[in-house]
Amino acid sequence: MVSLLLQGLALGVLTGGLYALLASGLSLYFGVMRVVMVAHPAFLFLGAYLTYTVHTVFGLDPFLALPVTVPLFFVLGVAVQRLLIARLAPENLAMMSVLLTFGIALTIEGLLGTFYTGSYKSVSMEYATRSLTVAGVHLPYDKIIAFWVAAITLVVLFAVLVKSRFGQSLRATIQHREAARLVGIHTERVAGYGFGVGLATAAVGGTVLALITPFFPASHWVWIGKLMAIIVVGGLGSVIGAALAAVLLGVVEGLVLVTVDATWATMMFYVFLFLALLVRPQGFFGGRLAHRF
Amino acid sequence: MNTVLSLEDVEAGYGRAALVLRGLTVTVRAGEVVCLVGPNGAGKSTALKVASGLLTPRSGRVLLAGQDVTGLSPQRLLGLGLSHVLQGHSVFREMTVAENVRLGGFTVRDQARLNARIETVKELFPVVAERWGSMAGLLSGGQQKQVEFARALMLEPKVVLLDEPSMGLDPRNTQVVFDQIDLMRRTGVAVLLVEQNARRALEMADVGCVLDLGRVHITGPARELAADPRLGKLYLGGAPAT
Amino acid sequence: MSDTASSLRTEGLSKSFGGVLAVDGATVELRDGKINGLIGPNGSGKTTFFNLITGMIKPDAGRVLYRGRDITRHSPHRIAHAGLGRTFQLCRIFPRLTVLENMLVAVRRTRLRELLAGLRDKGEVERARHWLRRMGIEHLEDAEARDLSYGQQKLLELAAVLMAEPELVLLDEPAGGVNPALIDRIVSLVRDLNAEGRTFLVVEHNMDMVMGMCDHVIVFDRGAPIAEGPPSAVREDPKVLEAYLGV
Amino acid sequence: MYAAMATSWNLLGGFTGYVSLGHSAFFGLGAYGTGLLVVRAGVPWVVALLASALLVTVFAVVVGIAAVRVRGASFVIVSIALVSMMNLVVQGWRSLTGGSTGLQVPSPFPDLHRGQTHMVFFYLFLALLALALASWWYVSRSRFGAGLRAIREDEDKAESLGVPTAAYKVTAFALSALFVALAGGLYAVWFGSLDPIFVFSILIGSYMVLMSLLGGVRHLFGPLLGALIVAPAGEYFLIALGETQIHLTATGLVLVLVVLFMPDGILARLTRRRAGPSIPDETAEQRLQGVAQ
Amino acid sequence: KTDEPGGAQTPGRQTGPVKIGISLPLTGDFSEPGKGIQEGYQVWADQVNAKGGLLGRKVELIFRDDASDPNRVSSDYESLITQDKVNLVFGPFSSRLVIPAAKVAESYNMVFVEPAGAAKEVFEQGFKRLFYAAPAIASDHYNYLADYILKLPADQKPKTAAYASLDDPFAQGTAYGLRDKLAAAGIKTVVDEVYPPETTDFAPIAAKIAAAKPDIVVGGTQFEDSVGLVRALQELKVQPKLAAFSTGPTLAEFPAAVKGAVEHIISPVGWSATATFTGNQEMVKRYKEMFGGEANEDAANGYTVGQIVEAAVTAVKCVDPTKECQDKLADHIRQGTFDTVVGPLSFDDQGRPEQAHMIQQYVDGKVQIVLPESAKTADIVYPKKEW
Ligand SMILES: Nc1ncnc2c1ncn2[C@@H]1O[C@H](COP(=O)(O)OP(=O)(O)OP(=O)(O)O)[C@@H](O)[C@H]1O
Ligand SMILES: Nc1ncnc2c1ncn2[C@@H]1O[C@H](COP(=O)(O)OP(=O)(O)OP(=O)(O)O)[C@@H](O)[C@H]1O
Ligand SMILES: CC(C)C[C@H](N)C(=O)O
Ligand SMILES: [Mg+2]
Ligand SMILES: [Mg+2]
Repeated sequence: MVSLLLQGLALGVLTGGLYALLASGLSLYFGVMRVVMVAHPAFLFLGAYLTYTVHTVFGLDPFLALPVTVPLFFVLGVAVQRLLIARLAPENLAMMSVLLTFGIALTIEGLLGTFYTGSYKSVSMEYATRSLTVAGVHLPYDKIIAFWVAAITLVVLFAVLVKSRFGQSLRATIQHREAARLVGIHTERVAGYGFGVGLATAAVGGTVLALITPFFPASHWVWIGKLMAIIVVGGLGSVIGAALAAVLLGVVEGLVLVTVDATWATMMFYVFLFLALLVRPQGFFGGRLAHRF
Repeated sequence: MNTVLSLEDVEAGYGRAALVLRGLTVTVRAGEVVCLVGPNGAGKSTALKVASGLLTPRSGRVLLAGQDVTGLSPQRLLGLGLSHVLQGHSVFREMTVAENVRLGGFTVRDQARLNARIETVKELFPVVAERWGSMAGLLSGGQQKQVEFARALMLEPKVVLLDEPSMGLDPRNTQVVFDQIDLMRRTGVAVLLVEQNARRALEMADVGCVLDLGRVHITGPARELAADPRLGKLYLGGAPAT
Repeated sequence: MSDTASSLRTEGLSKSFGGVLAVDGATVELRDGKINGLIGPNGSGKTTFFNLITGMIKPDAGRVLYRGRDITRHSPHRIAHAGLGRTFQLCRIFPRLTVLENMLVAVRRTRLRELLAGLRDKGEVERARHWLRRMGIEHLEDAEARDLSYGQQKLLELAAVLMAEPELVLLDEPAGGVNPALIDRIVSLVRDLNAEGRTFLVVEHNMDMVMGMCDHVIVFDRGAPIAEGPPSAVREDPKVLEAYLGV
Repeated sequence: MYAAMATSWNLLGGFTGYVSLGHSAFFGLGAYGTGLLVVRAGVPWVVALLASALLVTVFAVVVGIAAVRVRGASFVIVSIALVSMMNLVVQGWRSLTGGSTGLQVPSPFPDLHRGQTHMVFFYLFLALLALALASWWYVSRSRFGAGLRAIREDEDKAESLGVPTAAYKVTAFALSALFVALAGGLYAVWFGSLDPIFVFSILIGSYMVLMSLLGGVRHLFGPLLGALIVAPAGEYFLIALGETQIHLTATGLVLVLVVLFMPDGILARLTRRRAGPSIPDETAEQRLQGVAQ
Repeated sequence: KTDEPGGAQTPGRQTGPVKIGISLPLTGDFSEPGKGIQEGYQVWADQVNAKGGLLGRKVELIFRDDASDPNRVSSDYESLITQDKVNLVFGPFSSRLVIPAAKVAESYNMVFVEPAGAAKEVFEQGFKRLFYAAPAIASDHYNYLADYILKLPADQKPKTAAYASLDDPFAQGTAYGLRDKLAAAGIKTVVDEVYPPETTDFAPIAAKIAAAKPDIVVGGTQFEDSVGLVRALQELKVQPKLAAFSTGPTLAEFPAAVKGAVEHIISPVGWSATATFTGNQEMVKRYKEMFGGEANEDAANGYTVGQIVEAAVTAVKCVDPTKECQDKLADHIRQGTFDTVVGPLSFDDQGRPEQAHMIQQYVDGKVQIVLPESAKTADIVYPKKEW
């Protein structure tokens, strides 16, 4: 029993790392742009499919797809922001963005279904099925890889947001667009790049996802609820909060899975969501901003 | 004195709605404070937005230091020495005071110069120094205004547009702001000021313009305007009864 | 509790945000039926004080008593029903509702019958028009509120607050950003309303207005009153001179 | 049926501006509630329908108390979570609900043949639509409705004017849930088979939103019009583009276009009386006088 | 009731083509198998028409796409029957869609032979005209495997078993069918997990199984989860003597998805490309001509539906949508035995087929039929090699 719990805990931490990566983009859009990006998981799977293509057509390691997909997604993000999001009226941006991105998600799903058909695809690498055994606890390599990729991406992301000139101008743009223009920031460009960075995380996330789970065009629906729950629990818009919440929920899920069952484990996400709302509507780690939006 | 900033026969409005500015002409010279007064909704703020490039006029021209800058982006105008403090609150709420002020010098790459400016600004506005690490959005209304002011002065601008800078400021801070304006004038900066605290503003300004419905109705030396009884009744309010 | 003519009393009201003590043990008593002024330097906690009184934020300590009743921690709408009305420092109206609808939102009681009553209840509309007329904006009743000029919006906000027939009206910088001619009008309105028996508490930085209009002035510094009295006295108080007037 | 649901949705969305993608939760609960009462308790279907709608309303009040504490984007997320959660509960609670096998509800009119049954239900849905429309109309004219609109514009301000915002929001939430639950219950007896995955689908919820938005959320007949357009359009895409998943893309793109170009809906487009501000232009002289008075 | 469809037969219609209405999930969750079934139907229609049609009339298939949506599947059949006035209907894919579809067919008195509604619930609805055109219902899929296991000598016989199943009537049905038989024979159930379709991470389930160290592992799976489970079991170093999964391993993508771990995985299968049952080789050949690829189980099931209906129609000599004719067809199907590409089929009163699925196993990377003895192409390997 103890070893089972340990195993659940270890897996939870690793999975939580992945969740953190997947949720970080969402948190970013919201934190810096007040956009609820329902299409994020759809982009994740678009990334997964591209990885699949690179892997099957060129026979490359999935991670070698990143130099292609990351810039591609960045550009895509810039385009989505500049061409679509930027046209929304600011008064009800949060609401309208949900619907807009919902439309985008459907569009992507439809396109994936058309080009790749509805069947399952998966990318499996030899190293992805082996595992490291520490003190009787098995740590699958694919999860370890996912965890580290997630961690590195998050650290880079965070550094960019907090420290770089770009991060500063991004935040300034969100908070007061006119004032940002008046200090010399190219606000449209910056907002576009911000979105691009968010989508770039989806490219990384997609690759990792492709490696550890099979997928089909409608797979993204499953993730919306989970990721949304994570970012609310973490405090909307807080990238760090989302990361912490992701690990927390990953662990809870893992433990509940090994002790109770899968239905309850998934349910934990929503239980925590409602708990978070009742106890701290701004999220466990959220700032003051949360409940204003 | 040479003209630094001028709006010539500007027509402008928002979206497809009716015009707000209908043929506005205003001129500001170096070392001069021009004060725009007028009722709420007259188009004063709109005039400043046109001048700083936030809003592109539908017709007319904007000249900065003799150069036609109509339609240029605020970023470009900033480079040409123009600075604009918006009406209301425009601090970056979720950033610290420090970050706000630093962003004022966003276009400055020279760290030493930036740091020197920061010191100067901190001296001018003690609150800024005191609350250096706080989130700007948590400051009181008046404190935020001072942060904005500090931010705008980071670049040592040659032309400053101020939109109701004293709004919400307590008397002491209002004095600080007016002293600053005076200081800028003396160092040769041109100031285009919008104020509802009209009597006070006209007292210190060089030129006054009465703006209503998108046009300048009366222009003249500020002190004379202040004394104009007709104007007093319509725009400046009666002397407060005691 | 004394049975003095006090409509509103606060006792040791405190609120801190993170490290900042915004309101620090403020004990204040308003003069009933008078125009009370509240002045103080930027950041001295005036707006926070308003928010505490009206229940928009919950105090860390202290009590708010209205007509002897403890209303601390009541929800804002209950406090509004008790007879307190307020305006906001940065004028807040409902931008996409018409001027008349803005007026009709104000609710005094929550009896079911009233709620279900038609919006265009004759009596209510008449009352709304009455207030709009007094503000001089009755010709705008069908305009969407966002299309009004800032000054007109300020008047609308005040009118809507008055719709609920509050006994105590809290105004946060009614003159801020308002053109001087309009300030005169607001001053005379406040005077008239006061003559009709309404108590006022006005936060304002426009000294001419405060000194000219108020019967009683309270001076805040660092979250607590440092002086109070009639305008003439307050103006001479050295503490006030030092903390606020800055001369 | 869709028209009735969209109109019900609009009782919440149109007035308060709270966009709920989760109304299919109430649809599903209404359906399952009715179905279970008929199947397990042997209650006559009319009674079951009303009883379950009532239960759902009570449930909505409880959920509403938690859900309306958060605004804007968080609310959307919570509503999505609600659907996923209900889906899990119904699937997981196999002994009561039949889990993923679904629930089979006997037809209430075994003697009528199908065409006639359809007619009966057509009129029932029509009646429900009429009821929902009437409620919307009534609310829109009441002070309650004015309060709800005020909440949409500025919640804190409304509160300070004495509007008990929390109670209002929960009431609107519950009211709109009531109608959706009725629709769900009718669906259960009409259609006969309930499958958790389809009954608790975010797509149904988002169709309600799409219809309302397309038609115009501020108009009585907006959602109805939207439903009349969206439902056949969906069919059309399916038939015209069939075979592949491109029809999803088409639906997605329509959603994107609506959000971008007609955020206020078709009716708002058609009925817009004026382009500019609603205030007549005054002349300078009038203004001067106005100020001087 | 004269407005009943088909009630007023005009002589002209009896000479037109035989219209067969079918709704299938061509898009949405079940789109892959849905397409397979469609191809099976098409191959059948093509061959029937080449032979001169049904009762001398050409067969015309009318397809609708229900997008895997049960609302749509019923309105599709509704309109096929009332608007298109089809002579016959064939079933859709998946138990989830079969039930609502059968309801409609039943209320119009149409015979409803379906290729893919295997869950036991399908047959508990009191349908009188529904028949499942495959060897066995879900809970009987593993019957041959159960027999095999129970006949093993005591020292080889597994003592413990772990079950993990997707929350889906069909997938669960298969796993529980086996579980109940083994449990009755004293093989202990040490893990019995049900996971919702949203599940993407199988490691914790595998961890539970690992902790219980079962002798055999049985998965009631579809595709995605079968892959996920295999990988997770591998990672957590669970090494059972036997691993069986429903559906997943029968799909062509499976070996690529799990790589080497595929070896010796077992699953029930209702059809084999190499079997020599009536018409099977012709079907395989024609399929290749028409669609290029290899036929699969789904296509075979579709084809089977055609074969059964064809036999019935030929026997009773009518294809009208009238109650009399459809009743005759139903009675015939209920009583007869039909030679099909999946072998001879007969049905009980609820429409359940009374045969059993074969058991396939990956041996040296190839799919082989290992049970029953009579149909086997290779010997079953037990215990399996480690993955
Ligand atoms: N962003 C905007 N979109 C549409 N209309 C606007 C916008 N900003 C201002 N207006 C309108 O333009 C007119 C002039 O506004 P402006 O802000 O220039 O007035 P102002 O003179 O600065 O008034 P105040 O003294 O109240 O600040 C007003 O009628 C206002 O409603
Ligand atoms: N929500 C908040 N979170 C954190 N700090 C706050 C918050 N609101 C106010 N403060 C702090 O509380 C103090 C008092 O603010 P308040 O707005 O009450 O001042 P004020 O007297 O109204 O000033 P002003 O005259 O400038 O409007 C300020 O230092 C401010 O930074
Ligand atoms: C054998 C399979 C085709 C059965 C199908 N998966 C069902 O749900 O019934
Ligand atoms: Mg202005
Ligand atoms: Mg204040």
